[in-house]
Amino acid sequence: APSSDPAPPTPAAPPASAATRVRLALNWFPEPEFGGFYEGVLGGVYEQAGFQVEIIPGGPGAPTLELLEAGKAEAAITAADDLLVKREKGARAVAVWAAFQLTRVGVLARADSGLQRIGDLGGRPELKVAIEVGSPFQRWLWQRHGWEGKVQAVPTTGSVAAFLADPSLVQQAYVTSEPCVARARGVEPVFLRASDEGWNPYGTVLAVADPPPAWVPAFVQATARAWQAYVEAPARANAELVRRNDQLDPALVECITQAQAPFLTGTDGLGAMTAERWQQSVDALVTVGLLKPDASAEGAWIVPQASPAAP
Amino acid sequence: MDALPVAFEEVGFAWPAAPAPLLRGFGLRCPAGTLTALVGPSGCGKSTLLRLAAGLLLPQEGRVAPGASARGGLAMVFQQPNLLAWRTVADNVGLPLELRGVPVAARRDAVAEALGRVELEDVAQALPAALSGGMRMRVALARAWVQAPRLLVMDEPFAALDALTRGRMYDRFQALWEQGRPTGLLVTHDVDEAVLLADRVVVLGGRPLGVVAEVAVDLPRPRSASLRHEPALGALVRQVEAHL
Amino acid sequence: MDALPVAFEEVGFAWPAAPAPLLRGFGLRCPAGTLTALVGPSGCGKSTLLRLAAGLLLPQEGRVAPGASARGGLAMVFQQPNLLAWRTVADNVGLPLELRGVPVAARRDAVAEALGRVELEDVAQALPAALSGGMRMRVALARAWVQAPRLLVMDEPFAALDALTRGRMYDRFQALWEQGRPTGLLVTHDVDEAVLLADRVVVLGGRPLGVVAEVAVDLPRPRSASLRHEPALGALVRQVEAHL
Amino acid sequence: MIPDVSRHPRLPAALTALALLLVWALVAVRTSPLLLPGPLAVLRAAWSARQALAEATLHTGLAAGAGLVLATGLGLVGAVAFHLSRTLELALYPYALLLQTLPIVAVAPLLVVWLDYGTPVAVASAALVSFFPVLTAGHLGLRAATVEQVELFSLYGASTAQELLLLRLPAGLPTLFAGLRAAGGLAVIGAVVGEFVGSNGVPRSLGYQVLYAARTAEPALSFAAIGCAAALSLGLFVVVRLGERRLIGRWHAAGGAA
Amino acid sequence: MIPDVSRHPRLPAALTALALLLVWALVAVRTSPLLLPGPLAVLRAAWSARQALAEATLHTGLAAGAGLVLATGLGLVGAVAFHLSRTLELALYPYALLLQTLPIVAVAPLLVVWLDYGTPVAVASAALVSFFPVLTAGHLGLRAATVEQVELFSLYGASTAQELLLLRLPAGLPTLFAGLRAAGGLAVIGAVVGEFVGSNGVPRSLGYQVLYAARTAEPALSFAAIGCAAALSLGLFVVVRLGERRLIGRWHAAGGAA
Ligand SMILES: Nc1ncnc2c1ncn2[C@@H]1O[C@H](COP(=O)(O)OP(=O)(O)OP(=O)(O)O)[C@@H](O)[C@H]1O
Ligand SMILES: Nc1ncnc2c1ncn2[C@@H]1O[C@H](COP(=O)(O)OP(=O)(O)OP(=O)(O)O)[C@@H](O)[C@H]1O
Ligand SMILES: [Mg+2]
Ligand SMILES: [Mg+2]
Repeated sequence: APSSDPAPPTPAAPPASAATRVRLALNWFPEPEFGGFYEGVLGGVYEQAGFQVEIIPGGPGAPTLELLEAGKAEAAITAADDLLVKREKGARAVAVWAAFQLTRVGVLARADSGLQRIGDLGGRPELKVAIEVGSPFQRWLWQRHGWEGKVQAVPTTGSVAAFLADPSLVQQAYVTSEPCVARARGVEPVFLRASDEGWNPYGTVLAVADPPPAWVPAFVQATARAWQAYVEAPARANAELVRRNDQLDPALVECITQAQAPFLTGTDGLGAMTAERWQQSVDALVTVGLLKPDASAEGAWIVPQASPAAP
Repeated sequence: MDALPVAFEEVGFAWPAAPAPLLRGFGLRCPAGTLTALVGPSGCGKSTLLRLAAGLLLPQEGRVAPGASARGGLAMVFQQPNLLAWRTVADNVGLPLELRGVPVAARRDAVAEALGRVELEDVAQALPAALSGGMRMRVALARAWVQAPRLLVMDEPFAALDALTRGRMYDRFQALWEQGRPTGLLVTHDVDEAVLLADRVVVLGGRPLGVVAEVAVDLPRPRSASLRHEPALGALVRQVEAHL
Repeated sequence: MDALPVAFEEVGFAWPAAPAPLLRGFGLRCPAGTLTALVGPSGCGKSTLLRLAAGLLLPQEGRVAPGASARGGLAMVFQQPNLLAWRTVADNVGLPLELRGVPVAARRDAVAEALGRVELEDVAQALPAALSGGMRMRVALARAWVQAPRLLVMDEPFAALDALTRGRMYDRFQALWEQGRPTGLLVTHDVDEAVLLADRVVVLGGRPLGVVAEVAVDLPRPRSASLRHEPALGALVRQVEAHL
Repeated sequence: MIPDVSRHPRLPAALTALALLLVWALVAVRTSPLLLPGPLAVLRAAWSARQALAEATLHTGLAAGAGLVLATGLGLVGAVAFHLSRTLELALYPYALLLQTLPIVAVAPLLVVWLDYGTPVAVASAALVSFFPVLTAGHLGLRAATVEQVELFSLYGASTAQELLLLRLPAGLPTLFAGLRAAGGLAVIGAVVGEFVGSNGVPRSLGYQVLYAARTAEPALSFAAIGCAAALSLGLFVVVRLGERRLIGRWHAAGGAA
Repeated sequence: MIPDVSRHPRLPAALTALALLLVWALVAVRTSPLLLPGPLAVLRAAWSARQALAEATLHTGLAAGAGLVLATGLGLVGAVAFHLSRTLELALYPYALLLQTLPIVAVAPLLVVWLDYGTPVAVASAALVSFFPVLTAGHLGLRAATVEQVELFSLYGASTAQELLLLRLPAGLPTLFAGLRAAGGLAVIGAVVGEFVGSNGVPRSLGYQVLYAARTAEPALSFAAIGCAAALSLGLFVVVRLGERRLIGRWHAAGGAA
């Protein structure tokens, strides 16, 4: 299986004669977790690489792979587990790059709760866990820890409000979201990483049609450069995000940017995808019964090669 | 129960948005237990007078007796049959009794008797939609006659009936009338009918409405429909018609 | 346009859920341009006959002319005024013309004339709810008279009117009648009225319904309302009443 | 050889169902199965999850039915109250409208806190959504009696209760039932959306099934669950129609009589 | 000194508003401000986001209005079609009901893919939700004319179009407007829920505002946005009432005449 080091910041490829139009469908609101893509547009990285990129912001339930499928987008952001499950259902999409090395998913608890990791919840029957009941993550946790009937799951409401109001609640969360909101609202949280429990599918995967069009390698390279630039200097993209949404105040953006930094690079470095990680995700999904036992990660992801000459 | 006298005193009334008031300083008295027939041109205000007497409209000036105080002791035949479409004929007739809380069994007997009077026993279980115009009007008659009212107000009750049926209804009505002797107000366009049934015929006309003439009818009761061809009655009819 | 003859041939008709058929082998002919008055007891089936003649009901057996083929050349006065509550009096009267696509200006003139005939010019812009019962019926008359029909069907059109207004309506109706000479069917409970207006009085009765008697009226036209007291008319009236 | 519609009143609906299935299958073939699974896939999914779906349908149906009953009761009480007091009507009618405007999705978290997870939220949200159509229809229906009919009742000294029960209510039934027809479907969707938020993780509700299927990228199952919800609406609709036919069929079809 | 209601018809509603605010404030004091912010907090949030809210309200209002207009048009066309063809009615009416049953939240992704993000999804979902009440009310309204009125028209050789336009439609307006009253509020909620999914991350819609306020745990702003949605419903309701008064006020209040 191919494996790759983080894409090196190689010099820009010669710009294509006519700009290639790429509509990039995001699976959430425009927030720092997509900072690199905005930086790519604002900083001209995509333009230099010959791409005219149009970012389609999303929200809850944004059907990004479906937009890809319907030809309404050329590139889509999705999660690795989502991609794997949908590929088995016939989706013709393939992952070509991963922004976050550690999944942003985890559990939000109060700093004074004494919880160190998600597994500690097993001994705390007084706590309720607000979580997307039935989601792969929830099933994985309950199955792995044998929590069925022991730990009480309640539905999430998509807001951290209940968590703030109810000390007996811990909540499924994204590191790029709830912890910062909770802190801003005056509750000091602790974020317990899902990756520590063996649940670690790539969370923000760039997917394109399968088989990938010829422009993909150049696009991936440009993306990698854009993200590198963002990690080094997030100010410009962040300012744009704040400009676009006046509910997103600069302090919150700043907090999210800091919180997400370690998750972006992880141990493998920005943008990397490894066979071990993909296989681990497949195994987890097989364990919770979302993939057939004989499923494999083969073909779900590639490291695009521009030409035999490319690194 | 005693009959209720009817009295209009200096009554003023105007319909909303009407150019001129219909009544101004209108006066009329009907002693308890007498039957007064009201005749007058179409649209002069007869139905409005009946509504005032029954308390369904309030005068803007003056006093009307009994008005709303007669509730429960009043029966009225409207100019249209005014039946409830979702009730059978029998249930329509029984309505006034039902509203007074008369028990079912007593009601059933009274309804059967009233329907017999208007010759509609056969259609007791039919809905109003399945009746002819005259049949509907007879249901309305039965509904007004099913109880013994202290004041009986009827707005052209026999107009939709053929001469023979009408004649039989006259007889039934008079029998009923003699039993309870309520006060009666009868609007009719048929002067023969007015003279045959009433103690007094009041000719109405003009705007504002006024009493043009009053003709007392002193024929002996009971008066059969065949009396219609008697000269005494004919003379009274011509007397009334002279004022129309 | 020519008047349409009316013919019932061996007609059978029963209302749904009725215990017995209303008509069985019923026959009646009314030559074009004649006016036939139909009299008979309440509920015997007169309105049903009119509906059949106008094609609003279809016979279950036999043939009825003109039936539905008369559409557009037909005018009818229903037993109830049957006005459209959301239209002014003038717009109610103008409806038949509007449906035929008569231009607004011509319509306005015709409506004004028709309203004049029934003495309701003053309330042209009122809604039906603000009219008295007799006024509503006159609106219905004006609506039927506003056009020159080939067949004119009227179900107790004058029953809600006082004697004087009725007399004037008789005159207006006869003038109109002489102008166009349509075929006419007139249901009435007033035998005087039947004899005064019609060329022939048909007495109906029985179940199934049958023609009890026919009385030809050969009085000269035009016949004024005062003719009512003439002996010739009185004799005919008694002749009809003998069959009722 | 066109069959007579009046003899086979169910035929057109059945034919349409067939036609819709065909169109669906055709569109589905040209669309990604992720977006629009074909009828066969949905049937297969429904069959393999039949027990869960049946249970969920029952569960959601009860919630929707309870919500509808609640909404009908409250709507009628409201309509009667507004009828009896113009002041009350002026004071509250505008706010009744607001109840319907609250996006359940946004309010459900509050309901969860006040009512606890699970069925109560579903019932409340079903009732919330279907309340206003019943209120409006009831309100209008109570004014359906003619002026003369009202006069008749006041003439005979009818009490307010008698006027309501014997005149206004029966005269208003046709209008009321029009409101109930719309309210039935709304109650189902209200219950389902309430269950989105308040399902408490117990897979015994259609809301959960729809959501769960979406989470695990099982559009076929999602459609199957939606199909069950649709069947529920149809069921409520049929119940309303039966009630309608029983209560007013005889006289309302007859066109009334003055 | 009770003021006369008939002279001050707006007074009761204003007093109720005050009372509701008071109750709200009292309940809010006893609840966490995160779950139920007090009226003042909501007002403050609304004021500080006034520009975004105003823009969003306009945006959502247009979507809801467009959806309602679409639903009214289609609903009327459907009602007329069903009226003209019993076969069509039997074939399609049950399925019209299904349109209303689809949980918008579950269908919105499909709409997004078919119609593109943003306003089209909001309009479609508003129309989808408000279609059935209009259809049902129209369907019933078209049968409101009396048998004798229909006879009158057929007698005078009225064409089908004339019968519809001059008789059935005016006679059915009171019923139709009852449906429209309910449909107005539904259209707003339909638009808001459509915007939840289809907002395209552009903060110019109430759906986005409600959702994003939840996301950033700003319940006061969420309530402010819901308040704007409520105001929109009220606005649509008032528009419908004005239309009603204009079109049928004069004769319908009069109680009709045979
Ligand atoms: N829509 C209907 N459904 C069922 N039966 C009806 C219907 N209309 C009339 N009938 C019945 O048909 C018979 C004749 O009715 P029709 O209206 O023709 O009488 P009519 O001679 O006009 O009486 P009237 O002088 O009282 O108006 C009556 O017995 C009546 O009960
Ligand atoms: N609801 C109403 N609103 C406004 N005006 C009305 C109303 N009812 C009746 N009128 C008017 O009041 C006048 C009298 O009407 P009323 O019904 O009392 O006459 P009437 O004497 O009974 O006539 P008819 O013999 O034709 O029944 C008429 O000019 C009529 O236009
Ligand atoms: Mg009158
Ligand atoms: Mg008749």
